[in-house]
Amino acid sequence: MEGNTPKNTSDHVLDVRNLNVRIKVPAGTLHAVTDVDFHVDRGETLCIVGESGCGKSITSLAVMGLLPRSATMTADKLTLEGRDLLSVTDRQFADLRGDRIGMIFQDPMTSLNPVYTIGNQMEEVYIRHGKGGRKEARERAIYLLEKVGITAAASRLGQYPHQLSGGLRQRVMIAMTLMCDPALVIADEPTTALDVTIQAQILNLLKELQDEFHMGLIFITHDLGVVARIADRVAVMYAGLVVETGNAEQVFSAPMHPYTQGLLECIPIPGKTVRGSQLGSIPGIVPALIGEQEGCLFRNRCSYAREACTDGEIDLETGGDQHGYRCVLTPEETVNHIKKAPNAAVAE
Amino acid sequence: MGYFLLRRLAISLLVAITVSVIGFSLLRLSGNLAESLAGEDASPAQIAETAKAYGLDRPFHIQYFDWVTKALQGDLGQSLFTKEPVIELITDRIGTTIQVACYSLLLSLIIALPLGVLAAMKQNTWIDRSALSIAVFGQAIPNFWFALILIWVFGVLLRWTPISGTDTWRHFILPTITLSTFAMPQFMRLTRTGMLDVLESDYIRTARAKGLSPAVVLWKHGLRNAILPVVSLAAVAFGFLLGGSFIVESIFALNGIGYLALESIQRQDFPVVQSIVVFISVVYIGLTLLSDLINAQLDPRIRLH
Amino acid sequence: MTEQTQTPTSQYVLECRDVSRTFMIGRGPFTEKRPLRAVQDISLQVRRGEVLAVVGESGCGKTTLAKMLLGLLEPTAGDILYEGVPISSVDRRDVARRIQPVFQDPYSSLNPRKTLAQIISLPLDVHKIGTPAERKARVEEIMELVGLPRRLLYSYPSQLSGGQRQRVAIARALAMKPEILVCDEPTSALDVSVQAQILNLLQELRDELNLTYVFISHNLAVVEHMSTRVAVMYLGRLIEFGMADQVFDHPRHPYTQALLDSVLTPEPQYSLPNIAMGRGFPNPLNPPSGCAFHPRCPHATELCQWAQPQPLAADGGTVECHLHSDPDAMAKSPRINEQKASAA
Amino acid sequence: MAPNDTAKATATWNGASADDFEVDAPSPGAVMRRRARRHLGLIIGGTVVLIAVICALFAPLIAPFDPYDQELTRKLINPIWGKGGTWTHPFGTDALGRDLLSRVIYGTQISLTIGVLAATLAGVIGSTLGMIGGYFGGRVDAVIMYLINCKLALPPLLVALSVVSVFGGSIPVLILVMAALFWDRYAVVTRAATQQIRSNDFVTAAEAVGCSKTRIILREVLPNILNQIIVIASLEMALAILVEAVLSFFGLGVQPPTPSWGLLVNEGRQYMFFKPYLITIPGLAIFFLVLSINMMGDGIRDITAPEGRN
Repeated sequence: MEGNTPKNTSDHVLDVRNLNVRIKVPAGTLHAVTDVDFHVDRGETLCIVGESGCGKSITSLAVMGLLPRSATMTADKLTLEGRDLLSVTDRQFADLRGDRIGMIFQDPMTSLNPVYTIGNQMEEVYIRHGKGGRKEARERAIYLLEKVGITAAASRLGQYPHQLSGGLRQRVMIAMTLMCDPALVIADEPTTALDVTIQAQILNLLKELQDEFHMGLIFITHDLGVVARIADRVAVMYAGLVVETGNAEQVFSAPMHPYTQGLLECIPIPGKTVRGSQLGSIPGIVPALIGEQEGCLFRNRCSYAREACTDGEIDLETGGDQHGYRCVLTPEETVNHIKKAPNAAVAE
Repeated sequence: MGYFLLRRLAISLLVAITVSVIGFSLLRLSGNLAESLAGEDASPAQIAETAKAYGLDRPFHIQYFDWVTKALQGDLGQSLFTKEPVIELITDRIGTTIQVACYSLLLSLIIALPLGVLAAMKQNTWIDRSALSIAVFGQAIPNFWFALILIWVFGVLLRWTPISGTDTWRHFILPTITLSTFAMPQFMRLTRTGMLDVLESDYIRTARAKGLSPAVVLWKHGLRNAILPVVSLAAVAFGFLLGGSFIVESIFALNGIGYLALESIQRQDFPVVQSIVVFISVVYIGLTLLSDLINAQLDPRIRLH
Repeated sequence: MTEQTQTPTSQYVLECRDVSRTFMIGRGPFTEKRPLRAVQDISLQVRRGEVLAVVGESGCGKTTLAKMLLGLLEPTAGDILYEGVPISSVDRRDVARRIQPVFQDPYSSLNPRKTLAQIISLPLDVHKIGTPAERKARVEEIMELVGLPRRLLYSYPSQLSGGQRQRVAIARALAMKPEILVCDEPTSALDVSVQAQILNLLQELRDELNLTYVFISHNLAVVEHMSTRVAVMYLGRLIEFGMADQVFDHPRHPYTQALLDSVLTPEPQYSLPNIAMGRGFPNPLNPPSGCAFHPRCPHATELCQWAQPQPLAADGGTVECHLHSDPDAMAKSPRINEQKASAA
Repeated sequence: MAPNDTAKATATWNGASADDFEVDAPSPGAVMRRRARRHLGLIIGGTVVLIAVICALFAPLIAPFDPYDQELTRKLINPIWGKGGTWTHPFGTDALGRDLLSRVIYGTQISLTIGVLAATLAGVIGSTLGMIGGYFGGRVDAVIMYLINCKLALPPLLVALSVVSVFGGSIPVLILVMAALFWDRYAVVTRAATQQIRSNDFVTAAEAVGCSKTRIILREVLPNILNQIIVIASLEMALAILVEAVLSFFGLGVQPPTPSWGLLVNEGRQYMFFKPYLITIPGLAIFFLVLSINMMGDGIRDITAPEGRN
């Protein structure tokens, strides 16, 4: 089943063009995700970063075909290994989930079913996708548990989730996702619920596994520190839109969108930020995304806002270097602003 | 598990003792028991004699221990009215009561579980709304009145079913339906809310992300978790069905312990009443114990504590 | 309000002397209860106007310590002193006037059935401070102080954003003009941009009101930015304590080192740190022998397996590690975690 | 907050500044009113309950006849939709010639009195126990759980029947018996709710401020579980009305000639095969009142539920 997928013109594992998600809520229609484009290649890590409510998790659920019933999704293109996900039936989509595309969730404490053993839950996905019988499933599970660094893997199979610590459960989740050797793994804040020392271990593990299994990885997080360390490419989301995209170097070292700049100024960097100094901050709050939106959605919080920001759509300008941002400012203007900005927090 | 069992048993025993004290006190509520035993026209001397004969002149706790000791040996005293041993009265009739209670429990579950699951899956659709409406209506119907209406419609107007007695299975149809209107709505609502909670949980999302079919997600990952509270309720409901059986038994003339209890209450036959009350309580306690054990078996988090 | 003038009864505004708290964990009369040593022998000192950061992983006893500092839990051993006076000898309500909490979750820390005015004036109502009019004036004053517009006075928490709620929580804590705020992860439930707003606000308030903070956090970057003193906890013990510059620039305990290494800053030129540490946080009910950190420590030796290191005073702080108490003995004692370290 | 330059610069374009917060979310009260206006069950249930309350309060003004007046010459007249029905007696008359409509109207007094008082009294008992158990936990909670378990083990209807048969079926006795037998659900729910509320930081904050435990329970916990208590109260009220009907039907509740609905069904029972309206009308009265109270309770639960579901 895998391997036979027709090679498309693009070798992107996942290709998303113009993804829109609308959710019906009591107050109206929530524009959760608007005009989102991205793609992931094998062996590549794309980080989608943004604050709560920016649409990053909804984006991932849309790609997984797991949106809530109240949500509707439209896209110009949504392909997984060249296969069009917009035209598949629910049944066919389910065949792909867990097989070609896997997902790791934020809270390892609640993401495993408490009443079934680890082994049962790991083997189930293998058998479901017709990879083999119970025996092979068991062998594969043991192999992967060892891969994710769990000792005495065979005996762990008989344990229940509540008998494991959070870090171990997240390792189990990762192993379970890899049971069918997927081409793409989506990790939604997989380390947020874990302690910092465990976080580094899990991130290292994900990178190692990605190298070994050569899968595409979409990593969703709010933590810019994590993004900087693991991303090949970054998409910064704000209010349902990708406002800036590029490789990690471009986005972190030369951020072009005022929102990205603002976010980076908010974070104290040991050794760079003067201790006890005032941090940069973004005033105001995220707008409610109910109903049609006009103009730049960041303008209410932006220190460079001008009349041009108030109407029409602002496109994601992508230069030849793949560094794109959704802002009316020209690159020159932005660079000038950065120079002029009162950057007290950052010591030279 | 051993510890869990031990603790659970200890609590059950404590509750059983308390309930038996309350049940025993019920008998003494009636004022002077010796007076009613001796008969209406008894003289004070006769009453005192009766009190002595029945041991009623002893302190309350002595009488209680005496009663418990005898009860544990199967001697629940004798009926004031028929003079038969209470234990025989109960054992003769318990079968009918348990039969009706089991049928009703079964009928309730057969209707409520699928309906509850369906309602949760199709939340806010017409299926969900009608399921909820059935529950609301069922809860509001006065049982005794519903029984009369059933008799009138199906027994008298349509002549489909017999309206009293226990001779054939058809005699149990109306009593079972009547009693089910009590338990069914509760099961339905509990299954529905349990299922709704479970369907929103992270592990269901994980199961769907694994590509499992909707049926596996629902029946394997959903129901097992949603069923936990229903098991507990089943035990509680069975206890209530036993305790509420007098309504249908008296209306449909089923010769069960409920009818016996009602008659005994009306005749002020307190040895019988207290025995039945304590009997039902003890059955209830045993059932909740059982349901906790089943739950512990279904839920490894409890099992391993 | 009694404005506490500098009464130098003690050079420290807050001090812990060998504070321990043990919980007995058991499930009833039939099992033996087991002690959970949530906090063990903690000694630390804070001067007025300082920010004491308490860091460590979840389950290390940070929150238990905070509850004891607030007077909500009694230590099973040791003393907590407030300006040299033991808290145990002070009335509960006087403690409340001097030290107030700010919590992590701005959603659970505000009563959803009350208006902001009611929430912020609760301390004043309970302590019967001022007339109703004075209380209202005070509430408005504090709201302005923490950057909440006056028109929110009769709003409910559900109408506010996370950052606004955290401002309300800070306002409530400040209502009685306490000297110390215990901030338990005050920004970890907030978005980055809001976190910066709240941290800035806390800094401003500290300067303006000469407040002392006990700042509990797992975010080392934030801690490094905010603190003047740092206490690093591991499994209930204070394994390193000292001035922020000292601890951050020259961490001495291997655990502190690991914590600092695990901070991920938005600097793409660096890659992921390799934390050579065993992966399990031990079960607090069944702590490892000797130094509790030894199963995860890359430098652990046989000595660490059986000997509990004692706090060693140096550079105005303390450290609990055999590496520093007896480097020679450590060098002689065989290393035990080398395999584990290379495997991780 | 200290105003900063960038915020000022921004203000010219969009009127926003650092301390300019939008509050467009409606208050909890407004949310509740908005939901209530759209909740059909609540509206219908509430209306019927309101009508019942009016009937109970103004029974002498509304009822066309004295409910106790016997007129043997006018016995067993069919209701208006039956053969020989007249507008004088829209619901017909009973075997003693009493006007059924008047008896049903007066019956609301009994049902509502017993329902409201029994549910309230049971609510006070149960909620107090539940909140104390949930708040203090430990041994106190163990004792309260034990009380709840003992209560649950007793078959409530049989015990009620026994007690009423001893003390006689007066309305005060019925109320007290039901209050003593139906507090368990309040206790179970408030206990669980209190445990959940207690884990919230605002309770810890109140403790840290120096609030007394009583104040915390009454001022911090109670307002947050009041809606749940009200919902249970509606269920218990409906239950009390049903139980009163059962007891009266078996002749052990309210005594004749008081026009209790259960008693009306009992009295009509011997004529039910040829005068079915004698049992259908009072039975439907019980059914509709109980149904409406339950619908109202469900409605209150829905409109006070936190955001999310529905």
